[in-house]
Amino acid sequence: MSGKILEMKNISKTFPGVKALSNVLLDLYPGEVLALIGENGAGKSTLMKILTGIYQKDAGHIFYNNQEIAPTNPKEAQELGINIIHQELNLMPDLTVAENIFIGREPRDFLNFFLNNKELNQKAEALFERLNIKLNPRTKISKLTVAKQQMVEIAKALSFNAKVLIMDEPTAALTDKEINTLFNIINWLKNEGVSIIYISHRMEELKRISDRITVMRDGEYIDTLPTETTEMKQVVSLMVGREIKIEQKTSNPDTFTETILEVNNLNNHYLKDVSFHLRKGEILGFAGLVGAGRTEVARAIFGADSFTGEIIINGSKVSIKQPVDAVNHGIGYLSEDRKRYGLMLDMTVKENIAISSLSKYTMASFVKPSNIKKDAEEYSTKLKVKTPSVNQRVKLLSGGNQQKVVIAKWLLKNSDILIFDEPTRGIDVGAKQEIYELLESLAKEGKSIMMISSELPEVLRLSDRIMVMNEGRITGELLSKDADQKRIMELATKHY
Amino acid sequence: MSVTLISTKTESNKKILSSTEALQQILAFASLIILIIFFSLASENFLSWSNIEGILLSTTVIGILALGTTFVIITGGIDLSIGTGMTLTSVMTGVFIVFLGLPVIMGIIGGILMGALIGFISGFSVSVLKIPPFIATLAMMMIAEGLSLVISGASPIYFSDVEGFNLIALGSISPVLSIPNAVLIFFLMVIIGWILLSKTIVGRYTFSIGSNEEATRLSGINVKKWKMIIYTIAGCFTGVAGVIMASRLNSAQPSLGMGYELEAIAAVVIGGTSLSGGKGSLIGTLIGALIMSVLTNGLRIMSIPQEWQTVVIGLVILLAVYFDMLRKKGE
Amino acid sequence: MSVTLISTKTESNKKILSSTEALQQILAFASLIILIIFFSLASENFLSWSNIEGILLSTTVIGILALGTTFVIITGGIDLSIGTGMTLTSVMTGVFIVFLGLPVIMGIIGGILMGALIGFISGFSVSVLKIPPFIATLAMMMIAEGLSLVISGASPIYFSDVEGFNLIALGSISPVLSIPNAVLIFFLMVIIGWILLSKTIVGRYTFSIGSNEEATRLSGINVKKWKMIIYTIAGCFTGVAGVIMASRLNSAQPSLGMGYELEAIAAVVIGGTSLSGGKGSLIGTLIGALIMSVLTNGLRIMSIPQEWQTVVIGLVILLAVYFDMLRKKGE
Amino acid sequence: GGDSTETGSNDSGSDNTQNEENNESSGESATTDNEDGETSEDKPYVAIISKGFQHQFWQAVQRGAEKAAEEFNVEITFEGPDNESQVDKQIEMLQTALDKNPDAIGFAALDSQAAAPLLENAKEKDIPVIAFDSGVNSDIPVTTASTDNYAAAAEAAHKMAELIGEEGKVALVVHDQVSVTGVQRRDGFIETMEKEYPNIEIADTQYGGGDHLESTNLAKAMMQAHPDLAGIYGTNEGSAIGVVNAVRELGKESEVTIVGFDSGKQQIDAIKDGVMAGAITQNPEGIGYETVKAAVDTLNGKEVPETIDTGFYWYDADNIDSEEIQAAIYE
Ligand SMILES: Nc1ncnc2c1ncn2[C@@H]1O[C@H](COP(=O)(O)OP(=O)(O)OP(=O)(O)O)[C@@H](O)[C@H]1O
Ligand SMILES: Nc1ncnc2c1ncn2[C@@H]1O[C@H](COP(=O)(O)OP(=O)(O)OP(=O)(O)O)[C@@H](O)[C@H]1O
Ligand SMILES: [Mg+2]
Ligand SMILES: [Mg+2]
Repeated sequence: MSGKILEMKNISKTFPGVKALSNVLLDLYPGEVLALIGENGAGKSTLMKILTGIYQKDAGHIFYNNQEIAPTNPKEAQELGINIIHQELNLMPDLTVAENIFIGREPRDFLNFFLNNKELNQKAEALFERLNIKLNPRTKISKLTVAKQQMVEIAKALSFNAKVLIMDEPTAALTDKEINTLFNIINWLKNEGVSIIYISHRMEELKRISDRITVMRDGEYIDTLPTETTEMKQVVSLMVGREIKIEQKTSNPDTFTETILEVNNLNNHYLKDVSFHLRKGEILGFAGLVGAGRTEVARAIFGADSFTGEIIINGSKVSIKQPVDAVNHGIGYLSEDRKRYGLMLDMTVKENIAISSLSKYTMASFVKPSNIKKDAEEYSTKLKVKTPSVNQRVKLLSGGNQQKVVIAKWLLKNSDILIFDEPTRGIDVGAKQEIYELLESLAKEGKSIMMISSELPEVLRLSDRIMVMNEGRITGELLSKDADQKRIMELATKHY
Repeated sequence: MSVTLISTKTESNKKILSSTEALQQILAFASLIILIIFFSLASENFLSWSNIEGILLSTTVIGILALGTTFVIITGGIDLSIGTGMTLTSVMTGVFIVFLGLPVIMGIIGGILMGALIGFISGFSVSVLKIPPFIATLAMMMIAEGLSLVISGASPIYFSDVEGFNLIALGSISPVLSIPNAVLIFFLMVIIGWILLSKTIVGRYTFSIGSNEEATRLSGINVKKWKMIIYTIAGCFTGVAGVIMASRLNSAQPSLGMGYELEAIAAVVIGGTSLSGGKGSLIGTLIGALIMSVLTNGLRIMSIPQEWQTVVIGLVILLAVYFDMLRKKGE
Repeated sequence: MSVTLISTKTESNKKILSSTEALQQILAFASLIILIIFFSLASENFLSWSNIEGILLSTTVIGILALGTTFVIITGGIDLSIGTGMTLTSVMTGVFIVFLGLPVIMGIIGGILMGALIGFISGFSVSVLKIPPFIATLAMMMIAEGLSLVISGASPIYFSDVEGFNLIALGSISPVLSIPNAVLIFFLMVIIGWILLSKTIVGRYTFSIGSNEEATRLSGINVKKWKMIIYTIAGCFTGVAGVIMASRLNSAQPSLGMGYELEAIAAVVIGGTSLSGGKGSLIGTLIGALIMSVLTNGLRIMSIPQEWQTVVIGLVILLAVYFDMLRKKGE
Repeated sequence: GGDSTETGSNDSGSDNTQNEENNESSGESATTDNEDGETSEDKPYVAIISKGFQHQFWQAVQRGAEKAAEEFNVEITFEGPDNESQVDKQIEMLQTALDKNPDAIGFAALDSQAAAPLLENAKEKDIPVIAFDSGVNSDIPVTTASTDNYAAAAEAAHKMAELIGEEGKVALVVHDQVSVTGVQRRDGFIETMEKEYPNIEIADTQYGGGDHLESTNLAKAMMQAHPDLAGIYGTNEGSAIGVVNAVRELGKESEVTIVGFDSGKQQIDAIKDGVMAGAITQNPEGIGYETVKAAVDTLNGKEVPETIDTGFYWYDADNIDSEEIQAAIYE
């Protein structure tokens, strides 16, 4: 087992109704970055949770420094030097940044019982300095944006002096700037001899950061390839079992004539005079850096947050005070955090899909479940939701499939104006492609789409027109034919 | 191909699912059966028809309260006002019928509406004023307690002169076995509640709100409105319980009711409804309420000293919920 | 560049934060002051030293219970067993001192340990058996109620023959103003609790668990262990309350205690601690408990009829929590 | 004559067998005398439903009943609800008792009207009912062994008036606002004062639920509101002790005349210490004793008088050691 720091052999795991892993292999050398990729639900997170003691394996062996280990809880793994940044944020919102990072390892005064907050904050500041992150250790997590929370997670994992560090989609909520910071950190860690398992759906990152790529599909190990000598196309086809090609959008702006949504002078605690319009059949992209205010615009239009300003739908001014008003005016909203704002996790796929459209299935307030099931099955098949049945609880689906359930909800509702906030966050390339095609076909059917994304290639790939935001204002508008990454970035950093 | 795969999976999963659910109900039911068997062996009087009737009758009030509060608990809320709220509805029934001389049926409707009003106010405090349910309904509990005394002048209102009032609960319209009406009404309320919860849009939203309130709101559901409706429905159940209580005692007793909420909530939880919302069933609540009253009755009929009765009931609640947890974990 | 942006935002945020927090405490305190001013205008006797002493003394038992339960509530739990648990601790103090003839100090320690044991069992049920706190402590409430009666033989245990026992609560070691010891002990418990909650590791984990239990667990904290510790600490507070209660009444009254838990929880929530966990303070609880007892005392001194007192207290709870919500929303 | 099987119950053969089995399984609470297992089949069984069981007063009634049970060789069970507002709980206890097919029932109704249907039921089953403590407003009970609470309270008023020189302000701490005993003990006092002592003013009436601590706090508040109170009357043990504590805590022993009700160690001590002027006692053991005795007599076909006045006594430092009083009070 020469030189390997970690070796996982024939790992299997079954959840009720789902065989999540079968005979999966994985090995890791000191100081390397191993990319672990696979479609949604391939079992990546599950494998890592087994490695870190959160789940117990059904079969197989784990060797760490040539010794067999079987961690039964996260602490044991941490003590061995194995640390993980989870796909889902795992922070205590009411505690401060420093308190979160050093939870369980607080600097203490006498009796090992009293806290030393001064030292705590100093340690955090030192850590941030070392990692070159700018964060105030005394801020409560609940006051931070998702992106900054993700940075806290990363800082926390790095504070452990781990020998093996697992990053489960660390960049899903980050923009380029922070991704760069992260990659610098990763390179620095590699030099320190730390091994990293890196999970991501962003193919372009793998080339930049990884040494080898392990591909999984449907709970099985497929292959491991050296990054340098491998074509990304090849990886993708291993992953999805077929070829996929990414195109570039070329659309004719004159095809859209009918304005369906007009937003004038939207203002609230963060937004400043946001005005734009959306036309029938158009995909309007929203680009910007973290905290640019795109989500705020979406939430305001949808009635989730309060605002002042004018919203005109189909030529008439409408009053939107709460989401139900927006939905009644034909707006659907897919939020950037599906677990918190999009899904009833304990409920079934079909119940989630139908929740917004229940009146369709109701006679004198009695619900007809058979029709719901039929339609839910139709949409989940159409979107290729990977689930044993529409009766499965959404909680048990993988991230990407959960996202598809939310999309299905609005398709079933037949909303004319669809707001997609980071629609492909945490979704694998195969599924991404499907979602792109879906958005396009929706636009073709005459739906109007407002699409927020932090991935510039995605914005460029899909948008007929692009609005760029910074600091709560719209800083520019680009037609697809004029747009490229550089021009977007210029507008995204433009100040007033 | 993948479609075929999905559909086969669907079939098998459905079976698994429904059998687990069935198992759960069977297990809850099993505890009840075990208790019944135990007590019938311990005392011959336990299974006498008149004792069974007594058990059923003693389940009615707490049972109906528990049914209503099941809705609230499934939304992730809690209702502490049901005990004294019930008292207030029975006092109001007394006011309508005895003080104002309205016809009995008007009094009953008035009492139920009073319950609805209490529920509505709780619902309003919870959804519009955003006061946490525990505290909103705790305040409502105190307000209802005080108002019952104020309105009744702190003395019972007797229905002795109101012909037939007693029969609402204790008469029997059932042709066989002379089951008291109160019991029939209880079963009727189980059915009404069950239909509401599993067949109507109210039920869907009840579960949905309990499962993820914010996501429900962002799905375009008017959560405020539906929460008020749900609390109001629970209030109607409280009202029915109040009327039955009044009829059974042939009087409105203004100082009753405190503590009933905890018994009712215990019944709901024993019945498998989760206090964190999103999960629950009225059949479970029915079984939970029966477990509570069988237990109380059985211990009494065995002449277990009263202080030990309390201890035993406490332990049984712990055990019942513990096994329920185990079961859910195994799921 | 964007980095600079972030850090400036953070700074300003910090200032806003601390001033909002200060505002919050000031506002809670303000309600108390308003009540005090109102009652002193309404009745001349309200501000007499002996009435103030009376108010403080009447705050002690509920106040200490509320302090302990603040810990539990910050973890996102609830403790319904504190009322009857307190009774059980005072009964055990009686058993130790009167029945077994142990020295007073041993009896006191024994009583507090009994409280710790009750808390530990609740904590065990909640964390190891995974029973929801509401139901685990509801069961514990019943068990403690029954056991108090069983152990005491359903009759009070008198400390009349135990010299000085009464002085634990009612004597005064304070050189000035002769503040009763019970009040001093209460303030001591506020300080101990405050240190525990804000200066020690226990406090940190209390907030952490309440803020996100799963994340705390995934951070390698032994959540089960710490929850048991936290419930046990709350139990110690219950024990202290029990001893004070026994000393003040110079007897252990086995049938008291039911309902005290709701008053204590109301005090905690009025003090701004959130029932959903993660947020709270003991100074808030102190103010909350004072609001409750000032209100009760003031209404009594104004000779408001009892039934209206209940209504008014209910309304005040609603209002207090509503304004607290508004405040938090404004944050 | 404890061996009589002629209970008047028409199907006595099988019933008695059942009773016997009951009692075997419940040995603890029944007063059994099982030296000769076979003869226990002949022992009549009297189920006693009281108004409470936790309080001293009811414990004393139970002792009296047990004494008689031993003397007349019958078996008894004794139970009652937690507090005097739980009319429906008592009804359920009565129902369960009826299902045990006892030979006789002793019953202290919280509300006679509410119990009427069950008393009819008892009559149909030919189970004789002995009312005790307060009258049952019905012609079904064969006799009533009770205290006239109204007259007793009037006596308390006379004594109070005498002690304070027939002028000044007095206040009442009442244990319950709604229950018959609470109301009679309040009204008997107030109405006597109003009718016969024009110079005495009733300054305040408050309700402490019989809770010692609560009563202490409210009596203190009362004295703050009315610093010139000449006397306070507490309507049961907990209330009276509350008043004693309050007066002690305020150091007003020499200013305020306390009149109590019922007995218990603390009242007895307070009287001996001179803090309490005196109290009314009923004869609880006598009530229990007479109830069982009347049941036995009825079963034996003896005439029993229509009412058995168990009487009440005024006791104070002068007569407390007399035999008559010692027989009526309990520690
Ligand atoms: N606790 C669980 N209970 C049941 N099934 C589960 C559970 N956790 C995961 N699964 C299932 O196991 C499979 C693997 O899920 P996993 O989260 O490991 O996928 P993933 O590769 O991380 O996907 P993604 O890229 O979407 O995060 C999925 O089908 C998922 O639905
Ligand atoms: N409730 C709030 N109170 C105060 N500030 C807020 C609130 N919500 C968001 N913000 C701030 O508003 C800014 C805009 O956030 P928003 O989420 O709209 O940005 P975004 O462009 O969608 O970026 P991303 O979602 O990628 O973080 C952020 O800086 C955030 O800190
Ligand atoms: Mg994953
Ligand atoms: Mg966003």
